Amino acid sequence: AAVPAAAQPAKTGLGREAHPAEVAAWSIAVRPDGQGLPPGRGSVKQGEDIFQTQCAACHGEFGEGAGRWPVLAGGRGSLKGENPEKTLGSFWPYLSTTFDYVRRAMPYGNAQSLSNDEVYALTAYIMFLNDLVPESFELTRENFTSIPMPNVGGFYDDDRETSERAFWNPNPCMSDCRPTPPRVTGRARVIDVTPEGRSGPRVE
Amino acid sequence: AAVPAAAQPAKTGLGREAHPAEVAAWSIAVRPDGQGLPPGRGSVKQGEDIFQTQCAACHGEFGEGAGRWPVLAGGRGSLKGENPEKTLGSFWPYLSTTFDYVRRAMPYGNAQSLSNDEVYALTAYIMFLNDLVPESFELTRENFTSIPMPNVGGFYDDDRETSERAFWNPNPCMSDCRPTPPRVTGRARVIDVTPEGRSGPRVE
Amino acid sequence: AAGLAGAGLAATATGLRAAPPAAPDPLITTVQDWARTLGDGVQARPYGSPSQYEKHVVRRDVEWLTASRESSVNFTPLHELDGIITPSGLCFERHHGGIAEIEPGKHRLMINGLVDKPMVFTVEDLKRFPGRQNHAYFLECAANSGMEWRGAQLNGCQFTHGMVHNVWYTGIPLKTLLDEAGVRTNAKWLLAEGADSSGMTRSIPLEKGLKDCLVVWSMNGEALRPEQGYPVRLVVPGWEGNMWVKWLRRIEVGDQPWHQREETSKYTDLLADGRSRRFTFVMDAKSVVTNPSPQAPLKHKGPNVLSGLAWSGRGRISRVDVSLDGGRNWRSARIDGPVLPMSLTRFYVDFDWNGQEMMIQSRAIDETGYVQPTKDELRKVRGVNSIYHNNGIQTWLVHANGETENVEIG
Amino acid sequence: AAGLAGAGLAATATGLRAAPPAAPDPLITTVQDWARTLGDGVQARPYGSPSQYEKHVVRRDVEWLTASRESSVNFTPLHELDGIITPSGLCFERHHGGIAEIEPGKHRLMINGLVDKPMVFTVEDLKRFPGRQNHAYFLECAANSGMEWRGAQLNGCQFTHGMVHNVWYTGIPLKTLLDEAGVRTNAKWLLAEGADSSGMTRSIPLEKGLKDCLVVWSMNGEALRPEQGYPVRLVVPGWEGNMWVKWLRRIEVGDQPWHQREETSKYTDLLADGRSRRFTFVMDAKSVVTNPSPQAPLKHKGPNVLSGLAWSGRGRISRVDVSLDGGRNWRSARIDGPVLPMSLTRFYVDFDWNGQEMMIQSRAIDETGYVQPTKDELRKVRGVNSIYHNNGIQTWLVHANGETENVEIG
Ligand code: HEC
Ligand code: HEC
Ligand SMILES: [Ca+2]
Ligand SMILES: [Ca+2]
Ligand SMILES: [Ca+2]
Ligand SMILES: [Ca+2]
Ligand SMILES: [Ca+2]
Ligand SMILES: [Ca+2]
Ligand SMILES: [Co+2]
Ligand SMILES: [Co+2]
Repeated sequence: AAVPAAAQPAKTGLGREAHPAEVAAWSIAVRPDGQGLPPGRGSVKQGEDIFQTQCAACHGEFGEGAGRWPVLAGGRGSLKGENPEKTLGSFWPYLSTTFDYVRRAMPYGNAQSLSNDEVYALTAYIMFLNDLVPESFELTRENFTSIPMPNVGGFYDDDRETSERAFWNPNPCMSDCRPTPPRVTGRARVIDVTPEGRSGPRVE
Repeated sequence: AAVPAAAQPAKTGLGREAHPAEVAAWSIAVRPDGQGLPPGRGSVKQGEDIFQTQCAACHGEFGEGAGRWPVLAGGRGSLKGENPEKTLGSFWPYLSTTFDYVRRAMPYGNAQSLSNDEVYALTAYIMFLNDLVPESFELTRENFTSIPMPNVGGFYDDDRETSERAFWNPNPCMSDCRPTPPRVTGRARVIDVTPEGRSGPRVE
Repeated sequence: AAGLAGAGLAATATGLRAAPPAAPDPLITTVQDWARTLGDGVQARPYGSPSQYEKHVVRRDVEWLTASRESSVNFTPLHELDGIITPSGLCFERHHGGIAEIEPGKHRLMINGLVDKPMVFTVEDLKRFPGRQNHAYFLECAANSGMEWRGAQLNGCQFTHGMVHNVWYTGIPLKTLLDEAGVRTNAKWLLAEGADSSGMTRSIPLEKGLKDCLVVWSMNGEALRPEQGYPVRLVVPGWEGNMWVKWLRRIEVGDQPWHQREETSKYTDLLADGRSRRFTFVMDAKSVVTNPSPQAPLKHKGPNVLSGLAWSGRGRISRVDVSLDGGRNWRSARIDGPVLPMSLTRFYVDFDWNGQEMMIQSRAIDETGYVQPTKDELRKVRGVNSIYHNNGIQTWLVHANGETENVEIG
Repeated sequence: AAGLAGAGLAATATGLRAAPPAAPDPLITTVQDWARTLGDGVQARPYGSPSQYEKHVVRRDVEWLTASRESSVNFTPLHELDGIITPSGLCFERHHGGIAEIEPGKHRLMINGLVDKPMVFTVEDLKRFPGRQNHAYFLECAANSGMEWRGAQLNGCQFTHGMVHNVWYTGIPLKTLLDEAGVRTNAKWLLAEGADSSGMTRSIPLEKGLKDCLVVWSMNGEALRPEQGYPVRLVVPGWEGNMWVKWLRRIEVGDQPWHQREETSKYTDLLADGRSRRFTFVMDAKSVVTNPSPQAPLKHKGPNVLSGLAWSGRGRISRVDVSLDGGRNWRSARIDGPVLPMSLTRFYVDFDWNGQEMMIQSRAIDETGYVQPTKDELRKVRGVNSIYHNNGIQTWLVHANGETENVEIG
């Protein structure tokens, strides 16, 4: 358990202690181990209803994403390819992230408006869209950490200082660094997606 | 005469040589020794006419200053008093300054609109207002530097580094620096001329 | 150094100055309006703005990049700036739920989690803490240059490198607030949370939080701009911009990271083998030539000033090299202005241009000895799916007519 | 150090932190609008401005001071700023014919007089010169604090000390342009001239012009603001602001000073004997406590941060002392942020306030050993008719209720 640090730095007395209800109100972060999950539950079915009303306009009926709005389902097996699609099913290592993010940030433009049960249901539904659970599934605080996530092993901590050690170079080449003159292999101009300066926004 | 410096720094070749007419157009600065004075002449009488039309609205018929606009005449003997009045007559060391300044900056809002003869005439008139010349006087490039100025000897070059040497102090007092606690001898509040913050201009 | 012969890097005298024109310039020989009539007086502009002739100097976005401008980005016009400080009005914006407009009297900052007592501070409280500090730090979005992984895509350093800014901050060390709440000995991570409608969160190692993070209310001398987190933001020197939580409302202290959406779905670096690096916080050394560049082409033969910016999340910039021939030959640039740790650093090369084609590159080296890699060196170890942390060397191709474009070379 | 006992300068712990409130704060327990709905997206503000809640942070003038706002001054709100850099929009203005609005393509800079060849430069030419430099320098009007010679008059550091600002400049040494034109050996003085409707002129010793003067086009990273001389101004480090000619159109080289209106009628220092010092260029070391001050009173007992600015035209600030008892006892302040030559320098004193009356003063010391004098010491050697160069120590009287006023003490 937590113990106070040995040598406590001097306090100024500024600020005030938080009220427990204040801490509760703002403690909406959820961790992979389930810390921070509120009591509650929600089924794929319930989630589907809410999703179609509040989410599908942007994310598509099946989480496929409308227009350029984010895709929420699919993409399994795409990570090594030309067009990686990163979804809960294909990429996200932990389920807690979906619960946490939907609760704090969605629906876009009406954040923090969902009840805890609704967030459980929506999380269940997004899992279903990603073939992670059957249509009959109900998500609860209790079963939350038991769902295996396909890409949980797909991440490792930053190792650039060892794996990219070669970029530390005490003697970078200064002259005749390549045998042949460089040739142009690509031009932004050809792709032609740069906004025109002259048609850009103006300060009036 | 002027000679080129011995070791010339390298030139970049940037910029271009000025056209003589360009140098002439912008060479409006006049020095106490008369350098920079254009050919021309103007009398107190001529100056009076121009002054009443173009200057008196702000500076007063007799250079006494309308409202808070600058006073141009008088003030002789006021420099040691409570309310020094600094005019061509009382303070300015050189006549060239009047010519130069009127030509470059007056009339306020229509600068550089006067002919050289007009500036000679106005300078003559301001001298007259300051009792430096008789009403019959005509100012010319030729007689310009011959008029004695009352306060020409009233200036000396910055000598703070010697006369205020005491302000360089390796050991400024740090504690018990005065025998008695200080008492308040004046308050801005009493004078009450500070603009009210709340009625100040706003950025909308 | 054959490649340098044509377009000499050294500023040598280039012959004689231009003779006077046949006719004088009327802009000199006639009195211009601004030299005759009165302009605006004081208080016409209680809070000033740039000249009417500088209206092109603005942040710009790339509309096709995002579905909505409330979760989008715009870019600092680096090619229009000089020195190391970014004017507050031109600091690029990145929002996830638009700009939170918060009345400072209504803002609260909570410290909770593994602390002796959870605490609540007002903005006024923060300004009363001892130990207030001032620092200039760069903030770079980890996705800066992210559109360029697969090749040259956007034609202008504003778009390729404009998700960076450099600002003077005033605030207090985050450590001061953590000390006030009393951090427990088992604490290892912090969660920083914003008050905006994305409830932006990032996990930050406690060690970094205690080392040099700041809680700030002021940028470039005045209150933070709303786009930059008014009234309070977190400063995480040298680390990716997304972690510098704006509208900071809460710091939770914990013993594990939270694996929030912005450190799993986003801001992880997908490599060629399908695995991803996470917690890639530090921004590697990087540089870009801002002038010339596609939006600021060369206009004159003869003397010209090449200028650019270099920065490193690991400390001070120790050297910047510039090549005019696509990396065959290099010469160290002149650095001017302060060289501060984790701050943009300004470099110049004064050179004579004879009108020949150039492939301009710059290469930053920081005090740890890290040398900015080429794009191909980077792709070799990372693939092209990383999105983030593209610090590869940029190439600008300058044509004989001065036009400049973003190219890839091989 | 009896006077320090009551209002301790040391930041010592002041007992226990405040307990939680009986009822939770609804600003925390209910979701605020800014945490729910989308704010402005990117590109709503291509060039950003301060928050709507900072509208009081503006330059202000004192209307009764001058006959017209086109030849007048307004003042930097020093009490609202922090760090050492003045935001460009808040740099005090002083015009003599209003703001010249000049299209940069139409601006010309001439060098003439005792030179090998008179020259004309465009703004583009200037930007092509080798040796571009960046420096932060304070600019103080010689008349700053001029209203206070006879006693405390204006209630606020914005008005008593706000004719100063501190900005990063980018430009080239004036020497570079003089070298290009070729200065003759008998040259001794320069005349700098502006393109505005006052045709502002000042004589400057050639030695200073060759030493550290700059011709600049950029301030705080972006183009000069119109109020500050766009497109080109002169920078004369450490010397009185009037010499930093804005809208710079001409430098004449000569062998004598010109004794222009701004160095005879104005900017000469009338002493008690009726004689005047002229060419008093350098700004003596000076400082002011910006917080607390009349516009920024104390609001809380307990921990507080006293803050202020110090500067010297002779070089770096080496120390700032602060007194809370009207100059009986002094303690050296903590300086934070860069200490640059001829630049504003920020100092702090973290102190506990028990509610007792204080007479706050600050005293700057520069690297030449100059110690900022008291107002009375200054009056003793200068009288009260000087108008200019009032760098006397300012006293703020802080009342038990925190209200703070500008007082003279004896
Ligand atoms: C008006 C459009 C809109 C609506 C409605 C909407 N979203 Fe979103 N959603 C977005 C946008 C935009 C983002 C990305 C935001 C960002 O990154 O700043 C997003 C992101 C997400 C993400 C993270 C995607 C990723 O790959 O990181 C999830 C999960 C999500 N939304 C779920 C939902 C759910 C559940 C609902 C309904 C309760 C919902 N959204 C409603 C626009 C919308
Ligand atoms: C609309 C008002 C106005 C008019 C008309 C005007 N002036 Fe002025 N004058 C001023 C102001 C304002 C100043 C001070 C400007 C400054 O210091 O920025 C001034 C300054 C002067 C000064 C310098 C005073 C000093 O003590 O330094 C002289 C000399 C002068 N004016 C002469 C003239 C002459 C001659 C004319 C007419 C040809 C004229 N003025 C017309 C407003 C006016
Ligand atoms: Ca196009
Ligand atoms: Ca009043
Ligand atoms: Ca006009
Ligand atoms: Ca420009
Ligand atoms: Ca809103
Ligand atoms: Ca404020
Ligand atoms: Co990263
Ligand atoms: Co002076």
